[in-house]
Amino acid sequence: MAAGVVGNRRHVFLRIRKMSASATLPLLILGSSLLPGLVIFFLPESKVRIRTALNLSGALLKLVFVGVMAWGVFNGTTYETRLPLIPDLEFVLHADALSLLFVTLSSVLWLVTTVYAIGYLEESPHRSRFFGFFSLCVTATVGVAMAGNLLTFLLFYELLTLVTYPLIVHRGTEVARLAGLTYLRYTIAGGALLMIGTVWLYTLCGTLEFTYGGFVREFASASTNRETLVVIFVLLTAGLGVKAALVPLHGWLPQAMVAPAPVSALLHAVAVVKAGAFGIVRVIYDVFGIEFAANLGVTLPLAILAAVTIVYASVRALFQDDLKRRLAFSTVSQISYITLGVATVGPIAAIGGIVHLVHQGLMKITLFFCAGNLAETLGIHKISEMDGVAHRMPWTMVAFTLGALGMVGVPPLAGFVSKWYLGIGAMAAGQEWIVAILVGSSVLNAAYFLPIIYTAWFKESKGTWPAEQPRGRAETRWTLLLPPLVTALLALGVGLLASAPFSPLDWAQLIAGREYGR
Amino acid sequence: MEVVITTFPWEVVLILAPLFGALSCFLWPKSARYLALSTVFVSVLSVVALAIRLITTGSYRHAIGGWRAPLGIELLADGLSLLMLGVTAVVGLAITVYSTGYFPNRQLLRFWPLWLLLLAALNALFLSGDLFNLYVALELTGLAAVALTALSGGRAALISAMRYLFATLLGSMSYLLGVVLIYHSFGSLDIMILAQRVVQSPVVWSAMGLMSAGLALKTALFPLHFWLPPAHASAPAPVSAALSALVVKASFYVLLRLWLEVFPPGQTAMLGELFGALGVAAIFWGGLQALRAGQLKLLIAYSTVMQVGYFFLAFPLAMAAAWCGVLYLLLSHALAKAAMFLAAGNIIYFSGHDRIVDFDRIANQLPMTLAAFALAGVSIMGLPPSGGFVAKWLMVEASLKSGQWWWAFALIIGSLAAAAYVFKVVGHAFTQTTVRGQTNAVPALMEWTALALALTSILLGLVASWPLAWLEIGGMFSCESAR
Amino acid sequence: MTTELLYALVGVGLFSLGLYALFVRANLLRKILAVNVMSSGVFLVLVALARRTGAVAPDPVPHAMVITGIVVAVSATAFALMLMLRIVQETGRAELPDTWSE
Amino acid sequence: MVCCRQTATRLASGTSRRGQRCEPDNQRCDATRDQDVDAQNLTQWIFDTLTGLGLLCLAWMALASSQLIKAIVLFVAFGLLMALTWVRLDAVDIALAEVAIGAGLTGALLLAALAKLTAVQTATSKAAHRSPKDRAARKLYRMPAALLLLVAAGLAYSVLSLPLNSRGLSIEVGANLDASGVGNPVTAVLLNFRGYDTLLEIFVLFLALLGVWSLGSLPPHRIEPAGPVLNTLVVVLAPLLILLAAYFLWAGAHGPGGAFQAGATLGAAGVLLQLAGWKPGPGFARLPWKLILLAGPALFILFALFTLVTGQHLLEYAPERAGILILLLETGATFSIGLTLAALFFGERPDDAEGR
Repeated sequence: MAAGVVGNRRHVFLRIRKMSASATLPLLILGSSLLPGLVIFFLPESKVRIRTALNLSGALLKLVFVGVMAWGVFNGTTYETRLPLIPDLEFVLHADALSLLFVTLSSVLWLVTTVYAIGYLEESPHRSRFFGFFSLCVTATVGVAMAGNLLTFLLFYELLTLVTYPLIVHRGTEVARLAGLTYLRYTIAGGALLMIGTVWLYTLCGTLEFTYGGFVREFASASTNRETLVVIFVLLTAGLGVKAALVPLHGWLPQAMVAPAPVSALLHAVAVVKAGAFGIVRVIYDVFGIEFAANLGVTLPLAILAAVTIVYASVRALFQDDLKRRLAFSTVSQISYITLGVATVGPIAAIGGIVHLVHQGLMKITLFFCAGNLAETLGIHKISEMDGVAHRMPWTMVAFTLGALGMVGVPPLAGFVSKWYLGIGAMAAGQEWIVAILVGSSVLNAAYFLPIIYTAWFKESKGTWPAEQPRGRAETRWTLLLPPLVTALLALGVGLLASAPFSPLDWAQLIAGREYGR
Repeated sequence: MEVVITTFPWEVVLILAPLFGALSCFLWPKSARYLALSTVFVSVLSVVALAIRLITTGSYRHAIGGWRAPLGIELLADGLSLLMLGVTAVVGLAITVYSTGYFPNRQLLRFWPLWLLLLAALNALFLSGDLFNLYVALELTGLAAVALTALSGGRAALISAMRYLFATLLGSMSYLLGVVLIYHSFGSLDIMILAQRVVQSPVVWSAMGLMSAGLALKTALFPLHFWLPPAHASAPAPVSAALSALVVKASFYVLLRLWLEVFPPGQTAMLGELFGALGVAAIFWGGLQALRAGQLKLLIAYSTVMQVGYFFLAFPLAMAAAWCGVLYLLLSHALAKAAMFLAAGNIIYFSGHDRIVDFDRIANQLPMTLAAFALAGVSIMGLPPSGGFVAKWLMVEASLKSGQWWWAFALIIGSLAAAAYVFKVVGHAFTQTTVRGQTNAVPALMEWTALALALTSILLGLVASWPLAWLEIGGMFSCESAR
Repeated sequence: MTTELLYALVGVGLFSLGLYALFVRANLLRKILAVNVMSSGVFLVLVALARRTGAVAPDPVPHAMVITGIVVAVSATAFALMLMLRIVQETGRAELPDTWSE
Repeated sequence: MVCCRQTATRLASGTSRRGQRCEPDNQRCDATRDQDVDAQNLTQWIFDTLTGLGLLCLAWMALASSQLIKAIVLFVAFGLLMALTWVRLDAVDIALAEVAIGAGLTGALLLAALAKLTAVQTATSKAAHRSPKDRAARKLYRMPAALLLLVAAGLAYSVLSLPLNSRGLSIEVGANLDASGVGNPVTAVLLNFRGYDTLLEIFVLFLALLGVWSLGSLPPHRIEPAGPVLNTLVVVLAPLLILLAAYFLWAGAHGPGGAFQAGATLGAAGVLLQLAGWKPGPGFARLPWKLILLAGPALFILFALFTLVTGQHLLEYAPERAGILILLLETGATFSIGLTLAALFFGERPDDAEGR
């Protein structure tokens, strides 16, 4: 007995010692935002310089690491970190094409958002707290992206819930508190469902490792009946659907827009919503496997649910006068493209869905940055207050327009590429109804975005703005202006250069190819 | 050196040191603080040494007075007792450090000997392999706990202490009668010997009933929990921490020992189901009351009622994964709950009250305290990465594996309720209005202690495989081969 | 029905009596008495059954246990009495309020 | 006397198991049975039944009586009857302990508490009315009463189902008695075989004192000074009790008696002194007194530490030195128990009592 104990201890140590460079890189990527975050917590408010330096250096460092990893993966290196967590279950970080896509997206956007947040939060209280949790939030996201098994995924997924909460309630108002509670109600309940599903799956399969084509097929013993697996699938997708804001689990997202603009950007584009969608992709591809899921008959209902979400949320968006609320509903609808693309069984649609993970992020973050600028500079929160704002803040509105048009799907912007692939894929998979959905939703998108653009550019300005603060010579602070421009250009770029190597589309094709065995 | 560590009877040190400390604190109150600190320090070291000895040589027994059982009393050192002793040492150290700052001087003088006696009683209890000796240890624990509860001398404290006293006395009486029946039908008090001798019989039925009822009362299993919330809410914060983290566990530990070793398996099944049902009731009731509580310490106390419910879910499952899960829960809950009470103590020390609705700006005034509370809360609601999560995982796994999904369901509901009441507190702490009433600064040491405990309870979620491996020493069950 | 069993049954009776009184009685002094009666009952069972050795002297271990028990009981009683007195001093009554929160 | 009692019991038990039990060691009893069995047996029966019923009745009356003073007196009577029962059950040591502690000191504590109770209640000028709670409660607990009957029945059944003949650990004790250093098996178990229990138990007593002292002090109150009669009585009794304590201490090694009986008697002396008006001053809480107070636990701990450092088992006696060591420990325990009980009777911490 004792010997056994000792043996166990030794093998743990060995595990830790034998970690090579390829094993440490994922940890470095985590650490590059974790450590700055932890340090920042203990910084006094006044130490602005050090904090900024920490933030930016962390973000840049992460980008470098991610670049190295991308190069490595491209050259066929596999990056994997394994640490013992629970008896027979390990903490696994693993880098494959899909995770890399998400990691790259979030670390690029994190850098941009950090710059934006630094500008946005100048001389506002509790910045150390804010940036601390901000960094942890990204750490959790990267962890979600690189999780190598469902347990690790769950771990970071829950962590993400927890560290996002302080950001949502950051303003400390009563509204913020309530929004935070709503957020927790949804996400923690979702996490519980996810956990049950995970444990159940584990008791059936005895493993949780993500594998191409899914592990359930091999490991699910013949005795386990399909109904059980369906139930598990429902549990998992429901748990993930909360963050992915699938109707009817989307309620928290519109409320959460009380948070400061950078946080909204984080929620809608970088971290939370994405984690949910990403999780659904993982579950369908690497847990169940697309074919197995398909002949379980769970993909079609999911696709339908996604379609419903798309239409419903777009309709809701139509009737919002509050800009951020409208954007929030637009997110709800847009994020479901990803689910839709994956649930439409077929390689091309899959490409559309996966690539939308990136495209939606770029476009939506642009829009939220712009909304933040309007609120910060002119105190504009409602669309009805935006008359002629483009003349006051042209650059902001240029970025906004690019993002909005992209959302509508105007070629050659990013959104168009996604929708194009989705449409073709749906045809190829013989599910024409999806095309109808796409067209419809595009019309709706146009219906709720174009009026904004029109008001901003062509309506006569009322002359006075709700609450204007002088922001120097430029239309607003550079730190606030640059990020949206950058992301807007990126959104344009990924659309124009979609077919270039290393473009998101390229990666998406790689991933879908792997999944569909080509 | 190696030899000394692996042969010296550290378990004896664990019992004698606090007893000696108590005496010296009583004799020389002037230097009581240092005596207490050094005593606790010694016991921490001996626990470490004991762990090393157990890991290298496996479990062993110490025949007191050189008289082997059944004539004499034997101390029993294995993974299970090691776990409990470890918790006691860590939490004990934290509470001791914390108390040096918390109490007004006059109370502090009375606190030390009582506190050290409590520690001694707990250590003795976790090491004892003899049913009657366990009774004496239980009485010592109970009386010390009650005396500490009444320490502040307030009206509420006295009244709840009295209730607590009757509860604990009744519990020990019922336990003792059970011991009497066991002794007179099997002619021994030693657990190991009884493990071989005990067979199903009507006497065993009533003995089991009496002992289980008495211990369940001491552990505050719903509906026998009535005494716990007032006592834990009205005691001084460090005492509440000790009560929730250690004292409640003590009686549960005895019950677990009896269950795993003495009670005949054939006879326990039905009782196990009953325990499970009561556990579920406790989870729901405790969660509900915690949600309704307006005072922080009361909330935490009801959270303990709820967690006790979790403990009893292991009995109907009765499989290795469940035992490991519940023991890991014991471990992480002890740390987390102690951290919570200490954090509450800081808040009371700071603002003179613990009304949850008036917690505005605590997040800025006492960031570390709030962090301690929140982190402990993460473990309490069983979210990763925390010891609570590992425990919950193992228990849910056990219940799904054995096809009894409803226990898992109760577990999940419980953790949702836990999340609700934890964030009820945290949410208020973030709201920003001006602080009402005058406040006095909290010593940094007190804040750090709470935070350290909370961090440990989180850390438990990352290093689970070691404690679980140590738990197997003595081979009562194996967490590795749980599946 | 042997002597041993007779007294053991009396012990059980005392235990139950004390238990009942502990529940029913509100006055703290009576509750304390009840606990003492309960313990006497337990001790009686313990010692009475120790005499089943037949001809030889009874089993001494239970005797020792009871002596230990008696001392524990008197300690608890003394403490309980003082606690009661303090409660009387605080509330003016030797009873526990129905709800602790008052 | 003793031998008679033993034969008597033997018959009492013997006949009741007619046929089922005729081991060699009882040949003699079975032989002598037939003549006067029934007569003796009958008296035994009457005696036992009466005692048992008496115990139950006294207990019930004590718990049911409307006045507290009556309840306490009845409880003391109950204690005395218990003592008689212990003798009947061949447990003379326990009988002594019961008389001294169970009946004597507990009674004294209760009476003192009652006196203080009234004093305190008048001092804290809050209305000290007896609430109708008892009656209400009794109604409330009809159901538990029925349930309790069930419990009692179950317990009775399981007791009856016990084997009629069991040696317990008597054989082991007998076999090792010579090595224990004392002749009285009970003392041997208490101080040697299960000395660890005793160690902890002495700390329970110490803990009780700490608890009582940590409860702070009561408002000023005074128990009526004892009359001249009592005073003279005390003058005579106190030294006697102290002598008696010494005797018990010495006798415990071989016959009935021992540290607890001795300590209790010492405590009784202390109680008497206090009744006679003597009050422990604040110095009572200072070091010298504390040292006596802790003599028992301290000696035990020191001995335990000694065995620890000399690498023996905890509390292990070398057989040749066992007797004297046990006597030493018992002496310490006697002082501690006596002083502690006296202090418990006094109540609050002496310097607190002065302080107010």
